[in-house]
Amino acid sequence: QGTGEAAGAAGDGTTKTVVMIVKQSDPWFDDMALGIEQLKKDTGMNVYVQVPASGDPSLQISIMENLIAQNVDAICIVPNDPKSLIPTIKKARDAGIIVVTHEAPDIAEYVDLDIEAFKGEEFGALFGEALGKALGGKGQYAGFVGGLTMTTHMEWYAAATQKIASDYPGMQNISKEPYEDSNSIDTAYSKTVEILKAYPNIKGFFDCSAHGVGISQALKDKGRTDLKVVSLAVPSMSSNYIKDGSMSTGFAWRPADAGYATAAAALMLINQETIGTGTDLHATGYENVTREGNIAYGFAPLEFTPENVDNYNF
Amino acid sequence: MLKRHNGITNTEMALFAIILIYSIVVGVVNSGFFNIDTQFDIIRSSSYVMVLAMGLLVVMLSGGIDISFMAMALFGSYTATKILVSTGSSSILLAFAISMGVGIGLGIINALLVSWLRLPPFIITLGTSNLFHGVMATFIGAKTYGGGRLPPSYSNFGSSTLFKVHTDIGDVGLSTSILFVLGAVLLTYFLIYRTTVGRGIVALGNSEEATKRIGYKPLLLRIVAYGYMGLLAGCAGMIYVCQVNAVYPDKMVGNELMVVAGVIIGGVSISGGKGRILGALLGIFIIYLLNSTLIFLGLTSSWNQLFVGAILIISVAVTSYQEKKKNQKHLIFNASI
Amino acid sequence: MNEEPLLEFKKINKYFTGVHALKNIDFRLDRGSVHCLAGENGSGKSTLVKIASGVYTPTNGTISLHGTTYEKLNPGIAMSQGVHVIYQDLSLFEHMSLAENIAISKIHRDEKFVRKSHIMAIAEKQISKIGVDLDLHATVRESSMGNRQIAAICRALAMDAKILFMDEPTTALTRQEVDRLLDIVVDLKRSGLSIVFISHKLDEILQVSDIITVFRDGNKVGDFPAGEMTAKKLSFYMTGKDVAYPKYQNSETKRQALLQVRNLKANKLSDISLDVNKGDIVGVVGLLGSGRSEFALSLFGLNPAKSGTITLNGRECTIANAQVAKEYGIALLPEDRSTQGLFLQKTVCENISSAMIDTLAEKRGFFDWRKERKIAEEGVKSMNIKTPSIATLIENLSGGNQQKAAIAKWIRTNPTILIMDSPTVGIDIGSKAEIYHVIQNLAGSGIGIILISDEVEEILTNCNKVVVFSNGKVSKTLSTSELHEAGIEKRLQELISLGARRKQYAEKA
Amino acid sequence: MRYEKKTFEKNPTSLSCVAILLLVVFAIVFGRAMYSGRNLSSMAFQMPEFGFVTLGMMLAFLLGGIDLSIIANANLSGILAAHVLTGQWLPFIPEGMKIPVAIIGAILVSAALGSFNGLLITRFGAPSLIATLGTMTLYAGIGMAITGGKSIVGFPEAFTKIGIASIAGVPIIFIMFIIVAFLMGLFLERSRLGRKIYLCGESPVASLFSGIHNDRIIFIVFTMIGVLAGLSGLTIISRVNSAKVGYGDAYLLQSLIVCVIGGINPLGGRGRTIGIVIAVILMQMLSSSFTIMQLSPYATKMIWGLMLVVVMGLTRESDRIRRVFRRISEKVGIAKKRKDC
Ligand SMILES: Nc1ncnc2c1ncn2[C@@H]1O[C@H](COP(=O)(O)OP(=O)(O)OP(=O)(O)O)[C@@H](O)[C@H]1O
Ligand SMILES: Nc1ncnc2c1ncn2[C@@H]1O[C@H](COP(=O)(O)OP(=O)(O)OP(=O)(O)O)[C@@H](O)[C@H]1O
Ligand SMILES: [Mg+2]
Ligand SMILES: [Mg+2]
Repeated sequence: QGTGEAAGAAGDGTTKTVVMIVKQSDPWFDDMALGIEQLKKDTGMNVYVQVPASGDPSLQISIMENLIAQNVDAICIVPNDPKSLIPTIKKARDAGIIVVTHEAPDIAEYVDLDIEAFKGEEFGALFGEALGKALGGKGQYAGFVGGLTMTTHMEWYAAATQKIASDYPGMQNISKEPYEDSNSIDTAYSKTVEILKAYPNIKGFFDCSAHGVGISQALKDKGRTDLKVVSLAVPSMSSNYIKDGSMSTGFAWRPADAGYATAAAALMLINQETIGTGTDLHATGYENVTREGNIAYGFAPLEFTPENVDNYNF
Repeated sequence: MLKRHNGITNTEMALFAIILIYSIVVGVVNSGFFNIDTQFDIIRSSSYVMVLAMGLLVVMLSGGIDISFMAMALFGSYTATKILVSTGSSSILLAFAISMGVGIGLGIINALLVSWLRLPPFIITLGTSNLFHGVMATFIGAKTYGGGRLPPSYSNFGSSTLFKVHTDIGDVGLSTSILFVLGAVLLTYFLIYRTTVGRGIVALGNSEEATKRIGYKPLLLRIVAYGYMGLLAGCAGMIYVCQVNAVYPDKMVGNELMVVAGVIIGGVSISGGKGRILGALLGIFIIYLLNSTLIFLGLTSSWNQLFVGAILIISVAVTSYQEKKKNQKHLIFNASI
Repeated sequence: MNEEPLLEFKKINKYFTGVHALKNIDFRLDRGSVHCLAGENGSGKSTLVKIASGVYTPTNGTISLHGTTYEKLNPGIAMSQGVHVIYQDLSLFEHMSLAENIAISKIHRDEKFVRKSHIMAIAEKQISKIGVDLDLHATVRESSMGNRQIAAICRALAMDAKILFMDEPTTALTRQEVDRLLDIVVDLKRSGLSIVFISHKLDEILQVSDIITVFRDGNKVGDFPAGEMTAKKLSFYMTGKDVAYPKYQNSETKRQALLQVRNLKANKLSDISLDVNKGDIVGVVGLLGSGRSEFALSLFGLNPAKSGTITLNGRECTIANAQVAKEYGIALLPEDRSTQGLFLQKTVCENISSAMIDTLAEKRGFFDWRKERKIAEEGVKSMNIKTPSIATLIENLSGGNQQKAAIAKWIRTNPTILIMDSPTVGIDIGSKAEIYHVIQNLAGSGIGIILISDEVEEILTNCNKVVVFSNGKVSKTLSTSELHEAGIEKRLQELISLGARRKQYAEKA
Repeated sequence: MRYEKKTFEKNPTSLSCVAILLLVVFAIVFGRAMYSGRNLSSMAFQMPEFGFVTLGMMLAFLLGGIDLSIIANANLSGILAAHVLTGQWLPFIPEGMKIPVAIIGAILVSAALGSFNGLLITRFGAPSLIATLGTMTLYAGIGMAITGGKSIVGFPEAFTKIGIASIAGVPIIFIMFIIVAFLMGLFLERSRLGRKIYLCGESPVASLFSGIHNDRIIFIVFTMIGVLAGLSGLTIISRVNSAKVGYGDAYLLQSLIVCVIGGINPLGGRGRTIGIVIAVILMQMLSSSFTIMQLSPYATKMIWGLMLVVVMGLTRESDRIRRVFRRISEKVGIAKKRKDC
């Protein structure tokens, strides 16, 4: 759970409303909602989550428009398509609403603050490093993202392939573009099966979406557990695969902490506290953030191992 | 001079031709396509949709349509999983039974609404699809069950095979799910060709008034047809869940129209009373074939949809044009747009 | 006659919202007889059938069947008591084979499971019983109207029918097929069945029935033994007045050609040539499937010609679609009134204006409501359409009035050529007379008319020229003088059935 | 199966009754939260992009067809316009001309995409349901191939202004929507082509036999749907300042629901534009109220489904309900009279 004690107690004593808009309903954002609830308990402020029905960016915009009309104090958002939100964010800020984003570094200049669990390229490089190590620096590999439209995934993908290209020159990416798993396990599964056929010499995969378990499952079914998989991972879905080794490494950051930190930052901004390098957002990994421009980076990557994966509950 | 029923229809011939030509093209580009495991993999990934297609075929023969099957499949498999997880049971049979039972119940709701409202079932089941999904997530649960929380029998079943062959690219196995497809095909064949009720369903799709006049009860026939759809949806939902080894509260729904497209491409009439099992299977097969051969053709993800859309339009155009020419020859004028 | 009747109605009344469809009807049906019901459109014949088959429940009165008295029946009881109905629309299943159409009721009643061999056995037994030859594998869609009719009869026989109601079974048949059907009816009667036969064609009624019950406006006029009845008397009982069909003569002295068709070839047609002069009513006869409707559709642009020429008012023209046809002044009153001719769920007004929307514009280009209403009102008046108002939905009108509205729709466009495909099918003799009157007046005013009909009498009454079709070709053209010869009726029948024989040869070969 | 078309006849009036009732309920339950100037204007900003789509769907419904490709069309033409606006395509166009070229280009492209649907339906005889299902995939696929799925950003300032500007507090795009809806209503009910659309939708066969050029009408209507999709696409990209595949996918099913609620008969030939305008407004108010109530997305989905079923049920039973009401009011009337005596 969120670790901090009361973050940013209300300056003037009135109850502030902070709304977190997540991308969609799934275990990841369910966990994030836990963080938000924790913050609500810790501060007594009106902090709650709004969940769009699907990943369609228009739904986030429409929720945001409605919230602007309701005159809330701050909106936190994990954008599906950051750029499409820019005009609405402008509108919100013109109306005096604080806007804090998470996972949207590329539109940081338009918001009050963007909170990142880490620098994208650093996180992406972890994938590359892990896969490189697992393969011993040799062989063909393929990379997946959830969707080509997902900026963060694309950033990690780029960083990972770059890392491999520079540190493990013996490895070849089989495709110029990442494969899409459409954020679904069965797509990851069937794409993997096809790749196995089209590129029989492939040695490893990495997936920037949490659906890499589909790859592991496919390899298990094909009896190809000699291949390596590195993926973003959610313990509730991936623990089995991490424990039996069909997924070599799982990476993540804790959504509850990220949600807590993002909303806590929004509360601090409402109270006109400044957030700079060294500020404590009262969540694990965000005790000592680094501020660069409008982005506050924590350092909160998680690496799951067969030993530690059961300690997490999201 | 007259076509007999057990022959093969023009539409099916056209589909075979498309599949053949396409397969040759893919095979020339990448000979890996002709490996037996490619077929096995298409069978595995399409099997739950094939099962759904059989249910949809029966509903469409009755002169209706049902686009709530994904919601029913989700509702059934989610409920079953939730019950299994909370009781600690790991019986896959129980899960199937619950899922199919729920499916039948929801299917009957569809049947009652369609009979009562007398509006196009497309719109009605669009409503119930939203309704079912909403009710499930609001009242039953909206949490995801990942592989770590599911009974191991799920993944054991999902990755079980009838037999395995070891090849240089790995083990190749024919998924057990093919038994379900075969079962659904046989059951559907039996239902629509060998039972009086089934003939009544086909008759209903031809003419409701005439069916009433020879003593059938349309409501009953609809309950059988939509209930059967629900039953197969429940079954398909479990197949999917086991193969994926995870239960999400929001997967499956949203893919309905592709299945409908497949069945219609297979020559099943949207106005009812006409359609064959083989056609429906071929239609679905084409869509899966397209979706799962892109990598063979070396296409990257961003070309995926463009490609599938283009082929889809070609097959729609070819099959519709055949029908149109036939109608023109017999001077039958199209009564729907 | 003191034998107990099979079916007896006592003091039956039936009200629909606002309509008193049957008024105190007594009716009895004896074993082994053919009982005809006659009466104008809407006089309550079909309602009586539906009460006997349990589809409608009478408002009051009793029904006895085989000696048991019922307040009301339901289709289940009626069927189990051997009451079967062949409805006007036949109630067949389009995409199913004839065999299955025949067997389905019996199988539904007796079995849970279906075997193809069983279906064939049932169907074969029935067709051999009535001694006809059918392609049992053909779907209904692929079968001719006559064969469909026979399949419907076989279906009822397969159910061990004791009482068979046939609601206008002959409307879509030509003379040959009608004769075949009437023969079957007589055979069935001999084998002990009782048959209730409804038709608007008096000659058929007189030919086949033992007893005739006449209805007028929901009242029973009386039961009459067929032997004592003549066509003239019957039509008087039905309408309350003497109905006489005026015989048409072309009074145009100059022969001004309106339409010349030469060597027309199209889908199902070949080598058609035909002339329509000013004031002509050209009759087109032939068997079902002889291509008459296809020819009509060709002229109207819905079955475009592949070769040959069509000359209208001296100008050669290509008719590629219905809109062009309309512009050239060709109008078609289609065969199927309810789906092709009318928008059943639109108002009388919208229906009448539907063929001339393009001309209904006011100065600013908007649709002209006032003009539309005026046209519709004129149409209703000139055609004598009985309707509460022009805002009534057309499906609420009687068949005859619907047909008059369909004619009004085309007359308002001032056509040069009006093609009428079976304009009096299912229409009572009163309305028929009115429609004949209209047809002849139109011809008199200079419109060329092509009249497609299965009734020789209708053709002889209205036409001054006749073309006989067979197998998609013109097999014979009869001039005005030939039509005045004695014995022409018989000769025309023969000409038509010649086609039948030729067709049989062609099919055998 | 024979569907009942007649039941839809009186829908606009009963719909307006429901609408007024809901307005009152909203006023009581949410009070200022719903009727604050801010909320009203926020709703007015959100409505047009969805409204255009729904007007398009209405046209398809009037013909007894359906168009599933509207959203994909809107996004594709938006993407093309975006390429022009950002100067990625046709860079030689002078700065001042970019906006008009983009707008006209987008409308032309969307019309072409719409008419391609028309072509499939008329030339190849494909049922609109599957023809547009195919083009939906194709158009989204073209958009995907062009953009690789990324958003296109960086439009000229003046263009984004269109999406956020208002006159006297009323958003320009909302005014545009009302104008388009008004013209559409006028077109459908007062023009000759409009009348033909109703007839063709009622019964394509009878309309063919009335010498109405069905194919031409279907083609024109689907082209018009395309234009409306284009308008929607332009509204979207100007409002969100970016263009992307998949934006507004959720509108597709919603527009079907709104058409039914707005009294457009899916079997063709029935329904009025005013019904759609009322239904679009209702839909927007409902979705605002869902946000105010913090409903989960699934609850929202459930309510939409329930509403669709209930509206269809009410329409189906409208005659019976009316009769019950009459009986009740008669009884009340009699009771009153007795009291008077
Ligand atoms: N279901 C119904 N609802 C309301 N009125 C009806 C219904 N069925 C028939 N009627 C009315 O009852 C009357 C008798 O109709 P019926 O169909 O029995 O006439 P008919 O003698 O069979 O005429 P036709 O020769 O045209 O077949 C008509 O006025 C008709 O409009
Ligand atoms: N083999 C067939 N397949 C499909 N429809 C058919 C077939 N034969 C006939 N029909 C249709 O059935 C209807 C009745 O056809 P039929 O051939 O008996 O008469 P027709 O074509 O109208 O000719 P005519 O007017 O000369 O009697 C027509 O609409 C025709 O198009
Ligand atoms: Mg009748
Ligand atoms: Mg004919």
